[in-house]
This record gives sequence, C-alpha cells and structure tokens, in this order.
Amino acid sequence: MSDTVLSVEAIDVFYGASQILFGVGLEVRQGQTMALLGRNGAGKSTTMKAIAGLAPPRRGQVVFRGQDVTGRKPYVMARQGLAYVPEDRQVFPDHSVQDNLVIAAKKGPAGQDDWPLTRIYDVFPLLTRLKARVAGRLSGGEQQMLAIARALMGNPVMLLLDEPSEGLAPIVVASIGTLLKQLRAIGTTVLIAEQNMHFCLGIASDAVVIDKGQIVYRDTIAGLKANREVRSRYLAM
Amino acid sequence: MDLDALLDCVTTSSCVVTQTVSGLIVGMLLFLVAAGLTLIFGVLKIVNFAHGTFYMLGAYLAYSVFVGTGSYVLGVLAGGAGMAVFGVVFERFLIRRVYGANVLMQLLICYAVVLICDDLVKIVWGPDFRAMGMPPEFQVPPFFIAGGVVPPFYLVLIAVTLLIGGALGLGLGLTRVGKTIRAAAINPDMVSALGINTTLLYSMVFAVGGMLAGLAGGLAAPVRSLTPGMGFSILIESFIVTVIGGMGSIAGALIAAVVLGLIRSFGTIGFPLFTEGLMYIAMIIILVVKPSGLFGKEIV
Amino acid sequence: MGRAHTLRDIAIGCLVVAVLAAIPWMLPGKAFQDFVIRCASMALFATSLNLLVGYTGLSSFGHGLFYGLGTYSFALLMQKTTVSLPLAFLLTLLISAATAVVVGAICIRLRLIYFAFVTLAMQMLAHSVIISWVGLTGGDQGLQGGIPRRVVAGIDLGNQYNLYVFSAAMLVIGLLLMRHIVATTFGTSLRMIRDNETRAAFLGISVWRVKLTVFVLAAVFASAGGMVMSLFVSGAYPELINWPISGDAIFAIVMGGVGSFLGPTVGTMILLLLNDVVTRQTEYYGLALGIIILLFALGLRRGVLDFVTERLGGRPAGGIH
Amino acid sequence: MRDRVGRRTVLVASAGLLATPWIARAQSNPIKIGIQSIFSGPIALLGTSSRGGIQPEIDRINAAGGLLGRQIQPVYRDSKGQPQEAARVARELVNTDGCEILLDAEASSGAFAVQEVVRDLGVLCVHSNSETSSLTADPKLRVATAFRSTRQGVHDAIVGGAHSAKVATEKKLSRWATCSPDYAFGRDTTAQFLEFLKHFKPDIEVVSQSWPKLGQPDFTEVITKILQARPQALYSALYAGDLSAFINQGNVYALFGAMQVFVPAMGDLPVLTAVKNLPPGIQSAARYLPTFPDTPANAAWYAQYRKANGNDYPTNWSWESATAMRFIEAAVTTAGATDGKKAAAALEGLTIDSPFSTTGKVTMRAEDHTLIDYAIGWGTTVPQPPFVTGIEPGDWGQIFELETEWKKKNGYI
Amino acid sequence: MLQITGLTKRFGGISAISDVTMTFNPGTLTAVIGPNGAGKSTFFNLISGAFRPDAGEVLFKGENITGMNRAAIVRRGIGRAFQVASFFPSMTVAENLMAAIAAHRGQWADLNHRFPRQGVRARALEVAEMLGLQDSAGVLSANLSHGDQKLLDIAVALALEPSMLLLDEPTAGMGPEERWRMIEKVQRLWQVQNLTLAFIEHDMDIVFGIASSIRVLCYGRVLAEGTPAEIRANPAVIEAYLGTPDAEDDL
Repeated sequence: MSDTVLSVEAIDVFYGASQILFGVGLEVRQGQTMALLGRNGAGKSTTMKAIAGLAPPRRGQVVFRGQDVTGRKPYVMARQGLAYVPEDRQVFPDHSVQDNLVIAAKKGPAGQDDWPLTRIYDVFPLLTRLKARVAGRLSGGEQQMLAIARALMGNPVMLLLDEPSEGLAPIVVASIGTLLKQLRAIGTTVLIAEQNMHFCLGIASDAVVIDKGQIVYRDTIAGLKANREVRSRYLAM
Repeated sequence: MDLDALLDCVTTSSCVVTQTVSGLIVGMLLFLVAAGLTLIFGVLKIVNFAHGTFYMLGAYLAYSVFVGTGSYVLGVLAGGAGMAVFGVVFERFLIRRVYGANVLMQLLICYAVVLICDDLVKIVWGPDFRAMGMPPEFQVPPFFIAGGVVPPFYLVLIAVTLLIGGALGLGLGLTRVGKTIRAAAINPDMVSALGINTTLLYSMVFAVGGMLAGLAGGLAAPVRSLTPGMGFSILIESFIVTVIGGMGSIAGALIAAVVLGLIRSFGTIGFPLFTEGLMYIAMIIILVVKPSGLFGKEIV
Repeated sequence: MGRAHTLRDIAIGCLVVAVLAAIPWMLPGKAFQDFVIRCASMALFATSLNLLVGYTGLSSFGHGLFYGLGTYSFALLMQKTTVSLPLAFLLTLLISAATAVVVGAICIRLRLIYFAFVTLAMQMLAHSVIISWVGLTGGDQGLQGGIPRRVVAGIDLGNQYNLYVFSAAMLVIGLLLMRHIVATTFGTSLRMIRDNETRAAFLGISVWRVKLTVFVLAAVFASAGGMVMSLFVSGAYPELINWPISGDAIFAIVMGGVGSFLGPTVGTMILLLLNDVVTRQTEYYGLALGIIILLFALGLRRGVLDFVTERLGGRPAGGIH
Repeated sequence: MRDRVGRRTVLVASAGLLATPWIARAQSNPIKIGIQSIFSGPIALLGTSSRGGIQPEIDRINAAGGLLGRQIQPVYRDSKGQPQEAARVARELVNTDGCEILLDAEASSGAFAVQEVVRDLGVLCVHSNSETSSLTADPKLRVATAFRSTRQGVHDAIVGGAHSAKVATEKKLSRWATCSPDYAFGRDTTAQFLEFLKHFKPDIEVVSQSWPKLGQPDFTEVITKILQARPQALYSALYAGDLSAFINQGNVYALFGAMQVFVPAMGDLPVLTAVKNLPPGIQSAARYLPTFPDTPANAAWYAQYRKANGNDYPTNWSWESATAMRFIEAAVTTAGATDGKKAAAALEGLTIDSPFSTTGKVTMRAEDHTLIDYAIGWGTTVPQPPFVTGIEPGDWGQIFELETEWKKKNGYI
Repeated sequence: MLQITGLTKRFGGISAISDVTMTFNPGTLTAVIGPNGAGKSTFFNLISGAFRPDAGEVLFKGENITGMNRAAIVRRGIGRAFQVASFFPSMTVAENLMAAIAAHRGQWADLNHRFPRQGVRARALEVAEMLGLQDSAGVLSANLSHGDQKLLDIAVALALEPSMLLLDEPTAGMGPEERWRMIEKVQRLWQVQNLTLAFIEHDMDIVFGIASSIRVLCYGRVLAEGTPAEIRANPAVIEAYLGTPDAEDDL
C-alpha cells in the first residue's frame, strides 16, 4: 500500500536469552492513529522500542516509509522521521523546559519545518508558562506534555507514544487526550501503546491487541469496543 | 610549619596580592586541564588517565610551532587544535573499545598510551628538556599593585584561561551542542532517540577535552620546562582538583583548581615541607565525607 | 573431598619448591635465581591484589601501599631494632594488618571509582610521608646500608641461593594460603559480593565485614611480598611504595588473568620477562611495553590464563567484563 | 577441574618461558663491561650523555688493541632511575651477561643500591655519577672494590662556600634565601653549602627556605615567596629542566635583578644552551665547560665528544663517565687482570692524565676510593657563549683541610 | 504469620507507601496486585529490610522486625526473590545454592574449611530438585534461560529455609508458555513446602488462577483485600484498576 508509513513484519525480540515478542506485525497508514493495546507486560513497550531502534529484532522486518530500517540505530530512525516518546517520558531533568525542546529541534526528513518553537508554544500553552522551569520539577502530566512537544520539535513523520496516560491523574489524562485529538485532527500519524482502552477511544481509529508477546486481535477501535469477549480476556477481566 | 610567616603574609597587602596572583595562575592552568578531564568523565564515565599526555603533547606542539613561526599565539592554537585531533583519534581507536569496561581496563589502555607518547616525544624532540622561552612581546617588567608583584604575562594568561573557561561554561550552558552534551551525560539513549548521533558527540567531547589540555600545555610552555613525562604531575593535580570539585562538574573544577592554587601559594609559606601531603589529605577527606565532591553527582 | 584437594595442593607446592631448589644445580646462572626471587615478591603482591580485584570486585589503585609498607617496616625493624628475622617478619605482618584495618575501614565504604581513588590517595599520602620523614626512612634515597642479621636457624639469607629457596618457599606458602582462602566458604562469600552484593546481603552475609577482612588479608600477603623484595634489594626504596608499583600489579593481574587463581603469577612472570627482555633490547622501553599492553588489552581482551582456560573449554572468567 | 587445567598450563608455559634466557654463558674472549645508567624518563639525557663520554674511550682502547689484548665489549642497561631496578640490573650484568667490571653511571639513589650488590659480588665497580659524599666517605657504606670517579658534594660545597662568601663580602650580601628540590640531594647540598658559607662568612642570615618538589611544573608560588622575603642573595640547588623552568618563571618576576643568585648546577652546557633569556650575573659552578680548564686537552676532548655524539653537548656526567673508563683502563692494565681484588688494589691511589683537571692529572684517593684534583671552580654567567666567565678555580689544599674536618664531625674518621 | 500495621515510606516527601495495614496468614498464597507505581516493590522492600520504614510496624511470627537489616530479617525466615532475577552469575546453579546454604548456616566468614562443607551439596541438590533445576546443577547460571534464572532466584531464596517467601513478579519478562510453567512450579512449591507465599503479579489470569487471597495496592495505599471472588466484585478495584466493562458508555 502506498500510504503505509510503518509496517512491522513478524518481528521476534529477545532480551538476552528470553524471547519477548513472537512474530509481532502491524501496519500504520499515513494520518492514521493506531492503538497498540495490552496489559502490563504484554509486550507493548518492547514493540515500541523495537520500532524506535532501541531493541533490535532478531527476526522480522521494520519498514518505515518504504525503507527497511530493521536494526538501525535510534538516531537514524529519528532522522528518518520517527519520534519516540518513551513510557517514562525521560525528559532531561536538569534542563529547563525550553532547553529540552531546543535540544530536540531538527528539520523533518524532507526538510520540512512544521513545528517551530513558536508553534509548539501555541499548541502547548502550558509549556509557555513553564519554559524556564527545570524539567525535573514538573508534574507527571507536565512532563508528558513536554515529552510529546519535544518529539514534535523534530518534525516527525510519525509519533510513537508509549503509555502516555500511565500514572497520571484522570484530569491530566483528559487534557493529554485532548491534545492527541488535536494532533489527529491535523493529520499526524501516531502509534500509541496503551493499557487503558478508554483513553484511546476518542483518539485512535484502529487498534491491535497484544498479549504475551503476540498480536491477538486487530480491528477498528469501534469493533474492539463492541467485542466484549476480547476486551475482558486481554484488556480487563 | 611556619605559621608566623603565614600570618605575616596574610596581613601584608603586598604578600596577599603577590601570592594570590601566583595562586591564581597555578590554579587557572590546572583548571584548563582538569576541566577536560572532568568533562570527559561527566559525559562518558571514562577516567582519562592519559590526560596529562594531552597536556604534554600540546606543549611540545606549541613549542615546535613557536620555534618554526615565532608566533606564540599560533603555537598555542596549534597545541589546542592538535590535541583536539589527537583526542578524537584516541577516542575513536582506543577508548571506544572500552566504554563500560572495568576501570582497570581503561586504566591499562591509558597507561599504555602514556608510555608510548612519552617515548615518542623522546624520539621526536629528544630526551633532554626543552624551553620555549618568553615570547618577545611579553618580555616586559612586572608592575606592582598595592606593593604586590604582578607580571603582565600572567595577567594575560589568567584572562585567557578565564575566557576559555567562560566560553566553555557558556558553551555548555547556552549553546545547543552544549545542552545536548549535558543531556547525553544523563541519558544518552534518549538523546540518540531524538536524532542525535551520540557516537559523534562522544568524539566531540574528547576533542574538547583534548583541546583544553593542549591549550593549557601551549599557554604554559613559555614558563615551564618541556620534558617527556611532564604530564604526570599535572595529571595527579588535576585528579585532585576533579575529585574535590566533583567528578563531572566544570564549575567544581574551577573552584577546586583556584582553591588548590591558593593552598599551594599560601601553603608554601605556612607549610613548606608538606604542601603535597595536605592535598592528598584534602582529597581523602572529601572522598570519605562526600564521595561525589563539592559539586558532583554520585554515580552508582 | 575438601581435604584431598588441600593435600593435593600442598603436594604440588612442595614439588614446585623442590624442583626450583634443584634447578640451580643444573643451571648455575644466578640470573634465574634473581628472576625467581623478584617473581616471588611480585606474584605474592599481585595475587593478593587479585583477592580484591578478581575475587571481590574491589578495584584498588593503592594496594602498593601495603607492599611498600612491608618493605619499609621489615627493613626498619631489621636495621633499627635487635629483633630476630622471623619476629621482624611477624611484626611486619601485624603492622600491615593494623594499617589495613584503619585504611580499609575508611576506604571500603566507597564504591567503584571512588574506592579506586581513595586507595590511590592513601598510597600517595603514605609515599609523601615516607619521602618527608627523612630521619626514619632516608627520604627519597631510601633505607641504605643493607639489611643485617639475615641468618635464620643457621641459614644465611644473604646468600643468593638460600634467599632464592626462601623466596620460592614464601611464594608457594603464600599461594597455598591464598588458594585456601578463596576455596573456603569465606572465599565463596567474596565471589558472591563481587557478583551480586545485594543478593549476598539478603542471604545474611555481613558485606562490610567480609570486605574489610579480605582487605586486611590482601594487605598481609602484599606486605609479605614486600618483605621478600626488601631482602632482595637489602633495603627499602620509595619507588616500592610509589603509585607505579600498584600499576605494575594491576598490569600483572590484567595481563595474566583475573579469573584464574594463578593468573596474577603468570602475569607477573610475563611482566618481569618483558621488563628484562625489552630493557635489554631498547631504551624505548615504554614504547615497546605500551604497544604490547595495547595488543593485549584490545586483542585478547582478557588475561593470558583466562584466555587459555576459555580455549580449553573452561568457564568464562568472572572478573573484568 | 578448572584449576587443574590452569596449573598444568602454567607449569608447561613457565618451563618453556623461563629456560631460554638463562642458559649460563661461558666467559668469552672480550672483556665485558657492564654500564648501567638512566636511559629513560625525564632525565634520560644524563644517561645518554654518560654513554657519550664512555663509548669514545672504549673505541679508542679497542682501536689500540684492547685491554690485556682483549677487546672491550660494553653492555649498556637502563635502570630507569629506580634503585631496585639498578640493583637487579647490576646483578644481571655480572651474573647473566658475564660482565667482569661494572661502570655504574647511576644517579645517587641507584648508586647506593649498586654499591650493596657490588659488596656481594666483589667485582670492580666505578661509580661515575653519584656525588653524594657518604657513598665513599662513610666507612660503613664503603666497599673494597667500589670507587667513585666524580666530583663530590662536600668538595663542591667547600668551593661554593668559599667563592660565595667572597662575593657576599664584596657585595655585602647578608640576607640569604634558598630554593632547592625537596629530596636528599637538594637538602644535603643546601645544608652543606650553608655550613661552609657560614664557615667563611659567619654573619649571614637565612631568611627564607623553599623546597619545591622534583619535576614540579610550576615554581611561581615559590618565586613569589622568595620575593616576599626580600633576600639579598639566593642559593638554589635546582638543576636541568627544573632549573630552566625556575629561570623562565623567575624572569617573569624579574627575580634575577632583585638579588644575587648562586646556582651550582647552572654551568652545564645543555642547561646553558636550552635556557632562553639567560640572565647575566648568576654565580655558578663549572659542571663541565669546554673553557674550564682552559687547556688544549679539554678543548680537544670537547670537540671530539661533539663529533662522536651527533653534535650534542657533553654534560658533567660525560666527563665523569669518561674518567671512570680511563681509570678502569689504567687499573686493569696495571693489575694485569680484571679480577676485582687485584684491579681494586691497582686502582687505589692511582693517578692518571686527564683533560678535566687544572693540573692535567687526577687521582683516585686510596683512603676513601674517591676522585680528587679534578677541575672545580665558580664563575659568572653571561647570556651568550662561553656563558660562564671569570671562573675561579678552587683551592685543593683548602678543600682537603675542610673535608677532613667535615669527616671528623660526621664520625667518618 | 506477618502482621503489618500503619507502614509508611516516603521518598523525598512523596509517600511511596502510606499507612498500609495488612496481614498474611500462615499457609496462604497471596497475590499483591496494583497498577504500575502503586508501591508493590517498595512494600516488599520494606518487609524484607532493604528499606527502613518511616513509620509503622512489621510483626513476623509475633516478633517486631521493623527496621532490622536485611540479614537479620532473612535469618528470621523471610526469603525473597527479585523482579530482575538476582543470583551469582559466575557460579553454577549448584554453587549458587551451596553458597546460599552456607551463608544461611553462618559459614560465610569461615576461613578454616573448604567450600562446600559437609552436607551443603546434598541440601543444594535437594533445593534444586524442588524447582526442577536438578538437571542444570552443573550449568553456569549466567548461561541459563531467563525462566530458569528466575527459578534459580527463587531457589536461592528457598535455600534459606524460609517460612515465608516474597516473590516480586516471578513471571516478569517471560513468554506465555514459560509463564505457566513457572507458576505451576511456584504453586507446587507452595503446596509441598507448606510455605506462606506472597507474590506480585500483573498477569490477571495467573492471579485469579492460583492466588488464595489477593491484596490490591493503589498509590501506596491498600485498596482492597480478600479472596479472588471478593476482589473481582469489589467496585473500588474495578474502577481504579481492573476497569469497568461498561465504562466506555460513560466516555
């Protein structure tokens, strides 16, 4: 398919001797927001890391924008237009908010500069107020905002968000959700890993469910919502 | 011990001025070397036991360029630039292979480089010492402030080192590259995930560290003797500075270097026979009380 | 089974001493004896350092402090007092142990690079005390005038052959004792702490006590090595307590193999051979040695004996990764 | 299991490694002379310049048919300046390499270690560089077959004291400062110098003493400390690279204009030629100078040395080592043997011709195995060749007299 | 067996565990569950003496063990295994266990006897067998599979003959097959050895499959405790942790 941005093809990932992912495959199209759902320890983060170049697969392929990028270094992936927002945010704690953003600034793979600092501050008014603050002193939600903003500074083609709602208060989760809807509205391609299906409902169009290192279900998010059996088996009780 | 002499000195303006300036000059040149050491450690967690060699080679390079061109400025720049290149080569071909290895392995590699470079210097420049001599433009008599002797050349050196130190501090604090280097010191994986080639960044850190040591060597060349093995005593003192200031902290290195310089200049009056021992004791106390030094963060 | 191992080790030790004692009858050159004496001294020292580095994971940069302390204490006791040689020997061990208790109590609280630095600083401090205390130590000139009264039970250690056999015996006894230490349950505790300090503590091991104990034991064996050197040079010199002596020991253990008990001994032989051979061939000793170190460190990436052991299908060495 | 493999490997490996280098060698026809010195590290220059003095002598002897009809084969070894290494090298030279004679060109610390080895081995040994007086003056340290062919600290101190006292009286210098390296040589030399200075001029006062470390990169704080004390005269036992750094850094503070400076180690060509902006008027001893003694023999030796050594300058160690070689030649020829006892007996009290003496002859004094009658004197520096002028030779009569007093005071006789 | 009252631990002002009170009865197999960051591992660390609590009391078999060091608590019979398998990688499986047994028998400072002393090896093989590691006894533990390393970690804890065992995520990082093998072994261990066992687990199939009782931690507090059936029905748990099947209608 011509508008496929990311295609993960049957990857196996190991940590040391133990296999974490078993033939995981998924596909994300241009402008699509795809949810990767699963319980704690199901293999979501590992999938994200494998795509971002932090956990190279032993078998299988990662194809990004038509190129086989399996096993490339993280910085190469980033330069190809992939922005990764890790599970625990990993903002630079001693740097100010603005410095966190400045470090990440770069042109997109086609030279585009859609996200200058001014626009980031427009989209994230919260960060404008906090720009001089040291990132380590931000709340969890603020750090998550910063991490997403930082990812956008690199003018990515696609965002990888690993559990953006994790550990945040409901009200903060709601505001992150609003932001992601905004991003979806302007056509950003996103792969979002989540435990919390409800969070993804208004954000993602499609979902894959991962469990015990394998993809067990794929559908639209509406289809998933309707499938009580899958949900109770892989996501809740 | 000669506490009376020390008391006499600190109550006389001429002595205070003279000894302060002399402490500053000792401290500032030490700072340049220690800054590179601490920077490399902070970012790469590598203890560069070969750092004194950078200083030595910088001095010899500056000497040769000075002899060839007659220009002190060119000599110093050559020392700095040459050691930047040397730093990159050293990182690329040797140190890169022992990232994350046991510190003994790192020590061994650096030790080997020290041995090799000392002998190479002996082969290239000869076994006897070399003296650059004062460049003609600085052959001017000292002037006096409040009765204290202040040599103009040292004022220039202090100014230049402050400038370099300031540029380094500002560069790390304000420029994007500097911010990135500091970020890489804390979380290299994330920096890489933002599209920054950390391998290149590491080479750069070694280049900067090498350049600082090379500049220090070049700057000091007119007043110091150049001998194979001259890097060793500088290395030991920069270690003390680095440990006291906090491994990885540039500001800590600056303060510790100045303090060490002042300890030397006033200590030589008060404790002429045990200044060196005093420094080791200071280092042990700091390590035991606060292993991370005055301004450092502890690495686990 | 344990006893059988011990007996076997002792038997091998006796055999080694016997063979060494016989060699000069066939090979009259005295240089071989010199080499063995120096080897005995350095190998005791390096093996004792490996108790810390290889077995416990404590990278000390200042172990030479105890080697030097051994040479100075022993030489001073022999020169300035009237105690007999065996008594001086024991007293020196005691002095080293006592010093190690104090130094160790300060140092082992620190970890990793900080431990390395604080031990180095301790050694540098000891070195500057030796240099400054001219009245007692002779300062930078070292203790001169030789070590008198070298006769023990009618055997004159001033005689080259006697000293040679004595040193070989010292080495073998020292190695057997250290071999025993690492083979005991205490020795297992060392490896547990090296592998996984937290887990060891969770098994009820008092990590602090074990570390201090091994620090003191290592100091004692290092000073025994120092005493052999003191007898060999008939005095004591500040170079024997200066930082490069620690560097030599580190070099010996990394070169020989931290994962094998005899690695440091092999490393010592290589180091001394290199020293003797290279200094014969060229005055660019540093250049040659540096290149050899680089080849070892980057090529083999482990000590010779570890390399050989692995090649023969043994388990990988546990020390430096 | 693992251990058994390890041990067997070791045994096999060690047997193989060890056997080869130590097959004993039969005594061969040439006379092997073991020559050890410092050929590496910061003062390698001194070792190299010793060899530079020795080798032409050997070439000369060999060209003339050798010693006792046997060619001389020198075996040079580096001790790296470490005493324990010096001791080892000395043993190895005799035991393994089969050297019959040692020419020990070590600095003092090495020489003391070699002395102990010679005591055990009983070979003929001439120390060619150690100037520390006690090596031969102290009967407890003296060894029957060991000699010293160098200037001696106490001789230097007497002549330096006498000369400095004269200058001090002329220029009315009573406030003195000292600045010497913080190790035995520096401390002893300074103490002896002051002792004899006070002997000749009792009214001087020492107002400041500094002890920089050997190889210390920066002397600034020491220089400013000296300036603070406002002395009229400064004595310094610094030498070589440290001296050069001290002069460069002193120039920055105009130190040499502020006081009269006395530096015994100044008068050595490598220092004089390497130091840029050499301040005039420094009082210095003549270590080795082609112009002192100002004789054709000395000038010829100087020319021949530079020719033989790639135009390098000879040092104090060069003439001392050359002298050692000449004494060995004379002693072996006289004794007709290389045997330690016989050669030593021949060497005691031996006088030979020498370019390094104002009288043209030097003697190996029998009673304490040390060199006398060599050229010794002090002069004043000028910034260009010949660098040191107006050299005033020391008075050997006065030296002997005060030396004897000094020995008595130290309980040596 | 274990009674915890008002246990509190703060890290830099933030309470990781606040006022936790709970009881573990003898012979139970208790699962401790809760979202990430709920303080489960901290809770285990407090019980086993890795951290010192800021407030509260821990009674083990009636004895107050609050604030005791790790070694002292281990000696009293609380063993633990770690989230990341914790053992001695340079030793074989048997050596790991022998070392643990020797340490437990107070021989760790023994400089007189060779290791292992009488009876230690036999006991080690016994322990290995409990977890099915007997065939790997001579294998270098660093070379074991991930699952076997986790088993070894448990075996090392078991070597100390604990009466209570704390397992921090015994199935972390395992594939689906491996998980069930692991959990079956744990369950059998619990049955055969008559242990009091508490474990942290994220896999709800496992939790509800084997636990005899469940404790739910959330933001450092006890959210609920009870039998699997009670927990499944507890509205607070459903809302905070398990999620409501019908909640999506509210969104």
